[in-house]
Amino acid sequence: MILVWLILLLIGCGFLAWLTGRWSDILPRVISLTGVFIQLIIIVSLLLEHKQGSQWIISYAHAWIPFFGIQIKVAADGLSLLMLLLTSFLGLLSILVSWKEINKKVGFFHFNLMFVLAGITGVFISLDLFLFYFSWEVMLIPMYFLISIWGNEKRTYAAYKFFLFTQASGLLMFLSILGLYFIHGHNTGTYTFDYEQLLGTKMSTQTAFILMLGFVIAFIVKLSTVPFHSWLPDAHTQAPTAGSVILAGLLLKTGAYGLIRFVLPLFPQASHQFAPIAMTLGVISILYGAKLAFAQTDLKRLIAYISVSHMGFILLGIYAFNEIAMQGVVMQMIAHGISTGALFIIAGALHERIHTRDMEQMGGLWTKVPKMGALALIFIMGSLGLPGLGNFIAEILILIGSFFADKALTIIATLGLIASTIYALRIMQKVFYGKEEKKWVIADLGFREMAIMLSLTIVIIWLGLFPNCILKVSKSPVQKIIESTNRVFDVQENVVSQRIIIKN
Amino acid sequence: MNIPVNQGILLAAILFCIGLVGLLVRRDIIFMLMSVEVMLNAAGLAFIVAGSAWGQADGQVMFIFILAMAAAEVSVGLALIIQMFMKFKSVDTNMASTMNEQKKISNT
Amino acid sequence: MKDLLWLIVALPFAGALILTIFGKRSPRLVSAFIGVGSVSLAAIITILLGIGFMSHNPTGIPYHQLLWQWMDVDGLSLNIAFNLDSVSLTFIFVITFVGALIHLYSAQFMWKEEEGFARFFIFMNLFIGFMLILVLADNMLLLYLGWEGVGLCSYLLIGFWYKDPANGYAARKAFIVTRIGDFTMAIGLFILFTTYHTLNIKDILAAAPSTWAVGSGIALTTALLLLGGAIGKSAQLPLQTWLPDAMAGPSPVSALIHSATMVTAGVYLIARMHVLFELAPIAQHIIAIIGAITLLVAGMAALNQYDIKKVLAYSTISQIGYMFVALGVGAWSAAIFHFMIHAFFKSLLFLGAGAVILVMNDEHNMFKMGGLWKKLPVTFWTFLIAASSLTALPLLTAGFYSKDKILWLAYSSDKGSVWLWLAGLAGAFITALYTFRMVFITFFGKAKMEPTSRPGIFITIPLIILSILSFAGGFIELPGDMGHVTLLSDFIQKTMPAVMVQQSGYRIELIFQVIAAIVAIGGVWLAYIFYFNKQFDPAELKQNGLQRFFYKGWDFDLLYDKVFVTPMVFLARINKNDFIDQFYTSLASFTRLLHKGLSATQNGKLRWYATAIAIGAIVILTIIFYL
Amino acid sequence: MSIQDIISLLPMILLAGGMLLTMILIAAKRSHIVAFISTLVIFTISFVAIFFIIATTPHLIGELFIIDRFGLYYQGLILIAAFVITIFSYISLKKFFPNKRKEEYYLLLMLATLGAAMVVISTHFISFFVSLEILTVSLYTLISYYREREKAIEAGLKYLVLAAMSSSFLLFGMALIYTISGTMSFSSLSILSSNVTIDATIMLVAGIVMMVVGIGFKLALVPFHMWAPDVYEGASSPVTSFIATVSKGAVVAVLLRFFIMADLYRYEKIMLVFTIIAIVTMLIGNLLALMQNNVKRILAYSSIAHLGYLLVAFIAGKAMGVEAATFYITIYVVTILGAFGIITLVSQSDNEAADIENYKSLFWRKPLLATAFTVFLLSLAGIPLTAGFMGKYFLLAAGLGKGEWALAFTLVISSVIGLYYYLRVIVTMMKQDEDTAIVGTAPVFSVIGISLVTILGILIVAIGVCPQWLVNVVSKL
Repeated sequence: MILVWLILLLIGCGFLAWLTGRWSDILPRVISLTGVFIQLIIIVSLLLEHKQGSQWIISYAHAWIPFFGIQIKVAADGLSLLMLLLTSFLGLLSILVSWKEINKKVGFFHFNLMFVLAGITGVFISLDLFLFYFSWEVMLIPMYFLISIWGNEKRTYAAYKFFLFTQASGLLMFLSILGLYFIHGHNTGTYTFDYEQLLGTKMSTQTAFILMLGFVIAFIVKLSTVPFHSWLPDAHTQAPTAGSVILAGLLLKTGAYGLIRFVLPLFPQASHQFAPIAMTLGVISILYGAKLAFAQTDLKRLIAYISVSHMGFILLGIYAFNEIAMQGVVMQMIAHGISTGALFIIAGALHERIHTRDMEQMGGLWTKVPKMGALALIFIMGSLGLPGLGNFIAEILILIGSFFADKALTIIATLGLIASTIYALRIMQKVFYGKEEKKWVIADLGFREMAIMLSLTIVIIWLGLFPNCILKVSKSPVQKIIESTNRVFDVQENVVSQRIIIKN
Repeated sequence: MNIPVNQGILLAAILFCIGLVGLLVRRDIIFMLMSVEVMLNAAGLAFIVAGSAWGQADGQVMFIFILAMAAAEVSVGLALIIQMFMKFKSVDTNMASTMNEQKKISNT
Repeated sequence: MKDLLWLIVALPFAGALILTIFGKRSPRLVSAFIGVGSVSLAAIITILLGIGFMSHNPTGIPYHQLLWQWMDVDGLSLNIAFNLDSVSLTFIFVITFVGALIHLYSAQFMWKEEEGFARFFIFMNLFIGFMLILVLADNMLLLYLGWEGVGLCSYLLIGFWYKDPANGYAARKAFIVTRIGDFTMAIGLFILFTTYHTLNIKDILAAAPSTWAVGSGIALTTALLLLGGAIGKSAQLPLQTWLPDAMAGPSPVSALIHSATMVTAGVYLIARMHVLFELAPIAQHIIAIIGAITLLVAGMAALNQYDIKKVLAYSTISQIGYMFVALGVGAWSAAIFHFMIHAFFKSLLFLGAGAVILVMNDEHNMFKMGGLWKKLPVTFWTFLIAASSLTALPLLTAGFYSKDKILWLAYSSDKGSVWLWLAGLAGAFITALYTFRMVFITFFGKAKMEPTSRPGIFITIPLIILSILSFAGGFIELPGDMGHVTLLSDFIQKTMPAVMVQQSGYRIELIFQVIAAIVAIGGVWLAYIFYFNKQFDPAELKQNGLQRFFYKGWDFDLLYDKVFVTPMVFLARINKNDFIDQFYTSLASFTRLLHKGLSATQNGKLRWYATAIAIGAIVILTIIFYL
Repeated sequence: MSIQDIISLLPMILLAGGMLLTMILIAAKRSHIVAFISTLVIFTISFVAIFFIIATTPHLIGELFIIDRFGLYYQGLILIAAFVITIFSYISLKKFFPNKRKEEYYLLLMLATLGAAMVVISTHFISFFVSLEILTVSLYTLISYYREREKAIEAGLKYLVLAAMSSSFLLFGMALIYTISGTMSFSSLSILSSNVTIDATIMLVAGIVMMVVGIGFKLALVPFHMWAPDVYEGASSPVTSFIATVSKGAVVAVLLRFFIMADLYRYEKIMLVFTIIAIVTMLIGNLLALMQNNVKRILAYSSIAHLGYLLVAFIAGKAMGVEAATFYITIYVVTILGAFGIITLVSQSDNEAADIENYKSLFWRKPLLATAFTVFLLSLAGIPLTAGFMGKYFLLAAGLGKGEWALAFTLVISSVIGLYYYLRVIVTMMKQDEDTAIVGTAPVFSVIGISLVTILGILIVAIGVCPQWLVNVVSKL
């Protein structure tokens, strides 16, 4: 029940913010800030009392549309709790970030923000596929508004692109969900969207593969895997800072989460068939994203392509089907959320000050804004996978894990380390090093921004030095998913199962 | 004397087609209305034939209703034609085509 | 005492942290005090620790200290833990001690940096910390952490004067080129883990001989992959191009990072994983060959430089080449010995050069200096000592003993060969030549410009200390025929196997030493003929094509630029807004086209509408009848 | 004709009687408000009457009519729609219509409603035809009621000629069927076909197809859709919404009844025809609307597309199709009523706020209206939290339950295309510039209208969040 309250809390705060927005600009901010903060506290407390190994910590089910066997079934395990933690943390930051940036229609802005967060929370906890799809779609509209109202110059176009891409792919997934629903219904006679009942539905290989494709497309579009990535640069570039943070930090992760939580357990065999393609796509995204990132001159666009590259790692890791890689994926989801979020915040701060994202016009800013420079440096190093920061743990785990699965692809993927160095250092060079192109007169980070950035810094370093805190939590869910994916498979083909068993 | 059903239906069909063609070829609204009347009556004829073939009254009943409906339609139609003539100063239907997609296509 | 090991690593980081927080506000004096103090404290602890280590366990059992568990995922369980044995002890001694001296030096050298002063010490401290982690790490991943960390610091310090884009470029180049090496090294780690299911160095080394046959392909592959990393860091062929550019950084940085410590990390890595390399003899030969070629190539390049620091940079490359030769022939202790001595005299050379450059207000070109020997006596004499040590002038200098050991073993060890020895010998000759070319041009001849000031006390003290070391440092290890002192090699051999000497015998060894000595002195003499008190007008120094080729470091940059950089930039440019996006845009415009086409049917004509209905009806009827 | 028959026809009788009463009232004294009130009252009464006769369902009246829950549900829907439309008509008339001759409008409205209400319970060609014509003929006049506007006249003429044409198709089809079967009641059609010859079957099918042409015209299915945009644009918003909701709803109902009672699902060819029509309709409807700038035309095209969606459920047939179609048409009616209501409210000149520009920055001028409109548009686009999503889900479920993957797929693709133009309207409302003049409507009606629209919006969201109750109602028909 507590989980349902989380969502209701956010929605409630959203409406409240909208209403109060009519009278004051401060009230909505305060309200939504408190709302998310409460959520954060609840989640942290849940994390603390959550014992390892226990599967579903809190599970709540209630009939919604019995006629179709649709129910409101929510539950959380370590994985979802971590995701929720990330959600509330980034949510908090995004509210703080937009404290000064958003001045018009503040109420409505926070209404949308809250709704996005609510939708994401729903995605992370729903165990009923209908409910899952419902929340999956619910995030889109408010996100669309965030981009198209408070975005930058080309916001309308970007918003369309974002919406059409995600909606089209989402509907395909919906078809797959319905297909699964009916197949299960025909087999067993009970028509239900319940995740746990749909697990292990018997169906022919072809059908399984096609249905899985429906899911996978929706998820890898969200994950912005090449060749479905082209919505992302526009959306990220045009969105307001808070929007970019949430897009990069959370929305992309819903795709990864969907793959882990739904695709692998629901279609183990099909996933194994799909693995080579998926891993190849992942590798392509890593390198292609890096290459495009290198080519950009628009700072936010560059960061966006960095996300494409990093999401490639996630895809690679998920389809390696072993615990190391999967743990790496979990780390990557969190670390990327933090580091890219931070980069976007910095880009936003710069944009606020000098009103351009064009890196050609920046340069030599270190003298002007040393604090910003130093913090930027940390997160740039994070995104090029410097050891000691969270991203390194993630990437190394993913690479080691996938090395068991596919040596050649992993080696190519490792080239990403070099590529990332090239584009990441380019930011440093263009923005903070070199001669000053223009004589900007700008202030360094203020107290609020420093607070945000420092919290992020601490988190990313903490992730780098004490990753075990995270890994411990996500251990049991990951193990469960992995072995449920591989168990089914071992009986079918031994050859491939050899490939995925690590210790022999 | 009785007419084989098929021929009666055939006749009705021919009438129907004549009406249809008339409707399609004429631009004059009045003639168009007349052609529609022809089509309606073709249907009516078909009903009559079928009714007599089955030896039921339903055919004729239907025909009467058709007549009534046609009458109503014509009355409204003529009223409209008058209005049209006042507005467009013509009974040519092509004159009355102010609403169309030309020039409405946005370039966004 | 041992339990303070973590403190050695923690101190520099602590200093860096404090400086990060308070550095901006606090005056330079405080920053300097924190920076120098933290590192010196670390150095003192190291020395105490070292004494303890040597006295209390004669067998040299490595000391292991576990701080906390880093990660533990399905067999991949790693700790943040340090491992102290004789090798790492030698290294951390050099790192902290030389590091402390250089910090002291920098305190005065960087004084004129208003805003960057604190920043400089932050980076330097970070560097020391990471370097210590690298050396002390007990597992490969932690080593990798330090490895990357020092790379970062080198990047930051090369680009310390970030306002000049050229420096930024040099910094990027250094980072990226070394990163290429790290890439192969990472793959090496993957293979190691997939084979041994651990990354703990000790376990790997223990398990390796039983798992892999000598000369087996997988062993060779792994060894070569690790070697790639070493090459990148130690600026050996073909990845040496970054080091000369790295001279863009301040001189203390060049002294600490690009001569004494970081660039020798590759040497450390190979020495550390020696078991793997012994399993792959081919790899070892390759190391030796790479070293030999590198030392020649770099020597020739050094011979044609104007920039005093560039000369030193190339000389560093070639000296590390010597170390690689030593590693290649399995003379581990010799390599480490040379590393240590080299650390002393090369950092001294850099510091001296730095002092000269400082007082000649940032003039790098030797040919614009001259006649400085009586103007800057201290600098001159210390520089001279270092130079002669680099030249390996016989009997007195430390360089002689370390280099001679390598030369001798290059020939005499079981993996050695006469060719390696010849290469080394030629290298020694070139070394002597370019070293004294530098000395003569810089300090003798007619003075072309006046030093603006005298180097201060904090600059001279480190110079003197280092000169003593690079003079006397050699006596801890004397060849068999003269005294046969083997303090260091005994100490090292507590952790590492001794070198297999194939043909020994003092007579042969003596002959070799004499030859080496003659060569060195010959080099100096030649330099004397060519460069002593000659008039050089920096304006019209013309070089023939070959010299130009050497001057440009054998045009490696050009090659790489043509082969790698240009194509990549081109690719990036042509596909800036990527073609995949075009596909979706065309899809959209196609739909628009459909819309336009369909809209044409809505022409408002009643007749057309009626026709449409009729046609529709007819079509449907045909479907019914003929389908 | 038994007393029971009378009782079960009560709603219709009330409507007819009430209409006469109103006529007399008007004859006695021309007063807009009075006519308006009486209309409302009559609709309310006959709506209430429905609940009295639910108990006695199903009740057959000869072969002509059947009063069953299904029919009554649709009658209720129609009456509610008519009720709402009446209110909006009042506002619109008040705003734009010259002071004379407002009252007859309500008579025509009631007549059309009566026709629609009869259509949904008719089970015989004759009753079907007659009631349909009652509906249609009164629609001609309603469309061109604002006769000062030449667009209205043009629309009226177009609708008249084409409707007449289509009804002649309908009739001829009926005639053919009658010729073969010798019966005109739906139910008895289901019995034959075993004993008829092949070419007779062909003729029968041809007849059915010609009827489909007539019905397809009323539902504006491609290729019989072309009248829709012009008529929607020409007629005043309330009338347009009447066409879009009441007449279409009624025809959908009778279509379902006809195909199920006469069990025409057994003719694969006809189902094939419907499949093709459905696919084409979904795609073309949405494509036509893609870059349209006239909101009323957008809604016209979108209604074309939506009827296409609805066909998916219709084709699915007995299984879940009827429920799905009913559920969907209900939601569609509510949404369209709201949308046109808003157009009425926003309009300020007598050629209505059709151009998309009139909605620029509406969101900052009239947040409530704009929000409601956004809700309706999103519901049309089928986005979660709105009823439209549940409706679309129901359709897909029905279609896939029958294994109609092609249709489902087309539905998905076309609704993605459709998304674009709904979003365009929304974006226009979100535009920032405040320069557009503030819209002012007469306070009282605007209050009524706005509250009405708000209620509809809330209803949409309510169904979108917890549709169970509606599902229950529909599934018990």
